[in-house]
Amino acid sequence: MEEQQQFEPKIIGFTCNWCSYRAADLAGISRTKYPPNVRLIRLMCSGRLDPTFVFKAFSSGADGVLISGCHPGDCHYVDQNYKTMRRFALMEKMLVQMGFEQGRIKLVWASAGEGLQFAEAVTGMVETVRKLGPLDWHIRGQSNGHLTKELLLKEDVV
Amino acid sequence: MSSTHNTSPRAPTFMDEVINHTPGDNRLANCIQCGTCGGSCPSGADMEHTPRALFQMIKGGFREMVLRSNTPWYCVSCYYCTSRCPQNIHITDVMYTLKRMALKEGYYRESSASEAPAFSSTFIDYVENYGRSFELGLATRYLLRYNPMGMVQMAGMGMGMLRRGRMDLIPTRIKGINQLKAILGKAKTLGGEV
Amino acid sequence: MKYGYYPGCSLERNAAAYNVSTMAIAEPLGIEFNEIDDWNCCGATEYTSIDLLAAYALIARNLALAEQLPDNGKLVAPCSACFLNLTKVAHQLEEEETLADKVNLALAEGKLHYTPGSIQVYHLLEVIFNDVGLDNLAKKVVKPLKGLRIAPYYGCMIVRPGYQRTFDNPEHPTSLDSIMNALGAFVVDFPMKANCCGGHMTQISQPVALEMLRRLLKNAADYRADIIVTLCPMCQLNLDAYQENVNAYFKTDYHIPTLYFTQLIGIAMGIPAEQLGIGKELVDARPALAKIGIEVPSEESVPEKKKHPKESLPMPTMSKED
Amino acid sequence: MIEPRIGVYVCHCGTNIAGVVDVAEVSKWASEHLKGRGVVISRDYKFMCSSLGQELIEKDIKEYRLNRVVVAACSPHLHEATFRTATKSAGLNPYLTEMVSIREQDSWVHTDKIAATNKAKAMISGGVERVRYHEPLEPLHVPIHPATLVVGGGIAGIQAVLELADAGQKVYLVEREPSIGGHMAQFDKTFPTLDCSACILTPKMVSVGKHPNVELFTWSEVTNVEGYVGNFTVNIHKKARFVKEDICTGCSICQEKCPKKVIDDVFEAGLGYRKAVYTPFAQAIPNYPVIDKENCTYFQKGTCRACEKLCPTKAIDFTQEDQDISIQVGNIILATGYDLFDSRRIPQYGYARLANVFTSLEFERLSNSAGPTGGKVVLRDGVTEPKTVGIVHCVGSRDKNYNNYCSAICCMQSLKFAHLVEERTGAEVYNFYIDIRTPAKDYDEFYQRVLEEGTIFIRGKVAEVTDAARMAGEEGKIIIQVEDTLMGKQRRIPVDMVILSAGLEPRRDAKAVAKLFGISCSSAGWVIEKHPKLDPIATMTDGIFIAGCMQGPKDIPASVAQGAAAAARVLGRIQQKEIALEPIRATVNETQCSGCRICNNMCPYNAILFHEDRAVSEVNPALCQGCGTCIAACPAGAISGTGFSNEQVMAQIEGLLLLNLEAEPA
Repeated sequence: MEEQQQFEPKIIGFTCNWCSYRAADLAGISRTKYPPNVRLIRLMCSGRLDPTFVFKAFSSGADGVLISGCHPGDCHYVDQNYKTMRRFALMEKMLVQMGFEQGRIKLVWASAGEGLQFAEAVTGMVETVRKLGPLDWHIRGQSNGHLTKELLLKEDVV
Repeated sequence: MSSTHNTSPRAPTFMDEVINHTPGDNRLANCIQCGTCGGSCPSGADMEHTPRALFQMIKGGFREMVLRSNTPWYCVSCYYCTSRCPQNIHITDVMYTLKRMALKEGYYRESSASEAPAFSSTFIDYVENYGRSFELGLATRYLLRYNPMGMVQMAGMGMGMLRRGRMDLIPTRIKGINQLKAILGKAKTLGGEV
Repeated sequence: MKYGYYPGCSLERNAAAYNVSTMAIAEPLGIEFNEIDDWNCCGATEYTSIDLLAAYALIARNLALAEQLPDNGKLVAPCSACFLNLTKVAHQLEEEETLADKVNLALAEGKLHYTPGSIQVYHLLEVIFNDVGLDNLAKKVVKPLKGLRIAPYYGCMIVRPGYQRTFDNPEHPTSLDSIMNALGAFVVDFPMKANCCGGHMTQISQPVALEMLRRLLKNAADYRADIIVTLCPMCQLNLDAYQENVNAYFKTDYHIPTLYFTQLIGIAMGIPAEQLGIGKELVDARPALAKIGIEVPSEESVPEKKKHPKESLPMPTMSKED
Repeated sequence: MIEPRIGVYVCHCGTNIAGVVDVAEVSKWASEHLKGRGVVISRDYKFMCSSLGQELIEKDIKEYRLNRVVVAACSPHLHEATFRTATKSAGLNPYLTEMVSIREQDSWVHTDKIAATNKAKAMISGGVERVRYHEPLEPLHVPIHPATLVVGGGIAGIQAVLELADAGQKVYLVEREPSIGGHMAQFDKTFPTLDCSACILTPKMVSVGKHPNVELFTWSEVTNVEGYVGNFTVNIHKKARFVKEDICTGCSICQEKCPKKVIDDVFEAGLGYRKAVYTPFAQAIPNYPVIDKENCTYFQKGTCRACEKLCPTKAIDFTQEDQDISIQVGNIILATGYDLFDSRRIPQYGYARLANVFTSLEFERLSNSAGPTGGKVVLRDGVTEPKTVGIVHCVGSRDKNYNNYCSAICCMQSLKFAHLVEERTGAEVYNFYIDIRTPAKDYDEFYQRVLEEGTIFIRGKVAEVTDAARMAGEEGKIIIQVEDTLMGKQRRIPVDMVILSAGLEPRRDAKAVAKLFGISCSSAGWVIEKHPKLDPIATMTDGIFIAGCMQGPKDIPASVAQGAAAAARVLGRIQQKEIALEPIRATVNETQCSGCRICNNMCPYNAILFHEDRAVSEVNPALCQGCGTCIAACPAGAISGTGFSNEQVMAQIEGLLLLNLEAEPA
């Protein structure tokens, strides 16, 4: 239990250049605090998010992936974030089928004015993933991607 | 307490104390001294200090001055201040807190509203022993005990109420009075911090 | 429409009229009340001033009992003070885990438990205005209150501060106004409709309390109200029982009867006065009620609308509210 | 890939970064642990963006033959340009620079120094991995169309228009109302100089009206915007005026004869009347009227036509129809202004319930010599002069129940009102304030003047305004109840007239307008600037600029300054004739393209065309905006995007998660 609390998840976040990255900037400018577990990658548009980026992140040791973009309707590139929305739904479904828990991947809309909301979303996600514990991709590998109790209970996992 | 106040490392101030004894995010620290509360208060004209002034004293740590003030006792819980406060400070709840503190520390005796707590305790005596109150019998008992002159003034009204069957002399007692006593007994041991 | 029902101490005796009239109109309006068994006092404004957790536990006992009722978590209180205490505690227990835990610790001593968020508390006014609705109410009117000038008095606590919900404007409520309109009465634009009656101030400082009552009575008199209609036992008690003291103290001569809105609804629905507890008020309401049906001269009924001189500037209207 | 030689530069930003992140440790760590990844040199420096900091980078590039640069400092949105220039002047392609935002995303948002330092290391590691895949790029140059669109004909817009037009450039001005002039045209006097608003505004309006370089569209709105910086295509919807603009002489006979009188909620703020055919005010530009269809008897009932019959030049034309006009512009300046806070939302202040409670805008009209009372300050009855007047500050401002912000102009406006009331009626004037804010040239001096004129100041936010008299002297008056916070006493001040200094709010449709032009606004609705201090008139969308109150509450001098500043920025653009754009574009590798056409309808700009003959898709770089959605969608991975290639992102992921190291940093 204690170890669970000490666990610091690694989360990779993808932001678009126009809204969500600037939301992160604003969070900084207004000194809004959030946990340091998230490391951001800037794309021009959340529509640029290639699903393989997400799998790459997980397979490289991320415990969670955050995807954020402009609010639907506010996309800098007309309506590309709607495509993100659809892709996200697919990815989430797929990951769950692969044995990932809900909440390891999260979609957040943040306008350039929503630094606070962005920070809150990050804080919320870190807490969720912290509760879920480490992803331990390699262990999942052994069990064909499906996480079993036995595996979780193994010393070397937690 | 969602107030960021008590997370600070320094020794708790009088204001921290007030905040920590008040439920909800009372936002007391955010007061900008605009006086909306003092202006809105229906009994504000009779208060020794307006709520606003009281908040500044709290920030300044003037414990005795605050807890001796009649202000909290003159609060009629109309919530005008609370709903109008531009900083969304839960003023009415803070007033309750100050009453509790004043009682605990005995300062209320010096306040010009020193009878108010007596009224409150008469009231809760009934609640704790019967599970119900009956404000008129209560009023009479209270007046007889603390303000016989008042009783004389009230006599006419009292008769009227009696005649119309609107006044009890003994309150009804609830069935679960022992259960209630147990609950209240336990509650009192749990301390004031919320 | 089924609800849990919390009458509160006042309605047992001094405000019995409120209770009987509520019961009298409930059935015809299709409301079914299910009284909490062995409920206890809400502590009014007194208990919180002495011991917070005890006060909250006292109230929570009622919530816990109400939770056991089969009324999908809807609890109705006719008394504004009870309503406020119940809704406030229900709200704060939902908002603050630690507080809820402590309160449940206390409740456990009495083999009780309250699940935060399980009870929504409503004031009777809210039920009649929202759930019954003006149209249904109007349909039931057989004796329109034509000719009565009514000052709708909300007092505080019902519209402020709105813990679980705000169902009417805290500064300028209108629900009671429209209910009275639906009954056919003439509603005066009572500026002090949401001001405070002084609550327990009568017990703490008579001069302060009587001054607060005087303001209300004066304002009602200035607007030539025949009746002040209330929805709280405390307001009724203060305005009715202390009116003589106000007159004595300020050398004034007010005789404005104060009735519960349920009593007027009952009258409009043709229910006999005695079944509505009319006559229990100290300031006799019968002379005023006798006016019902008397045609009021039109310029009388709209004194606010004076003919403007032609130079006068347009007057904005409230309607544009967004 | 040629052997990368990377320089890493960690900025202290004074204490902004160094206060939380151990910069020395980070730089040391980079040189040790990322040596294997091509890091040749790693330094930390107090201010990397300073000229010395930049020289440091240039020197290293030459000395250590660096071919990649990573700068760990602030957000790329602030200084990417700076460091690219530095790289360029050292003879290296500017696009071989990568910025890592360890200020906005690290030191400013975290408190745990160790965690923040470790995060900085990870972020730099990500930047290093990414920069390895950067390729030299050339910026795209797009021509700037010399014409400019200004939206909103208030003082800010007018200023911008005149700056541009006088400089010899073509300007289109679009105004929603029948005339330009905006709020300023409604005022009588302007603070602190008290010069007559009309006297200083109308000359500017006139020159806009007759300027050869200005094309004016009033009674019109922008309904569509396409394209990008340098070349926007804008659709203007011009509502039918039902008046032939070329024939009308503006003699205003139609207005005199029109039988239909309507309350004027816009220009007269509801305090006066206009006709169904009207020009909002005498000096309106353009000075030919409009017929307001909703109120015109002919349009509603099919009879009347009085204006048509009586027009000496036969300029009335009921058959006129709305038009849509399409224009080409290179840049757009938005100056759509503000709306007044609706005082009805504070019922305890009595507006719209108590006749003699007025809003600030109503009082502006009341005191205006061209207003409904000819400048006579009187009560709602139109005749009685007030003997006492109470002015309430902060109505709807600085109040969590309404708007958190300070509306900036109300204090000075209220002082102006106090002066005008005193001057016109000699009445006793009270100002009820929380704080008096007079922070500009000659503002506090004006406060002094009003004090000397005898206005009474009571420090306290007004609790309520009521007609419920309580004691002698209150009968028939409006009572202002307030705590005099300096006395600590509750007071009731009976007055004849109350003026509510209502706050400024974003236009009700601010969010829709922002969306139309592809810019963003705060949750309140004020447009977000490119930088709050260093670039208040630009937006995040290149080619779209802002001026005046749409960016936030401000007074006339500030609005004028912003209008001029925005114009200057645009002029600079026009003079360069072209603008360099980020060369971020997608390209299809034809040999890999399977011709599945999935990408074709991914593109919102129809930049992807399909060659039937070769059965391959191709991206038109002129149309492509570089969002990269097609790249993500291509099943064959045949599309690649400059600046954000799969290699770059994948590498950055590995770097961020420190897969590139043997061991985690200590």
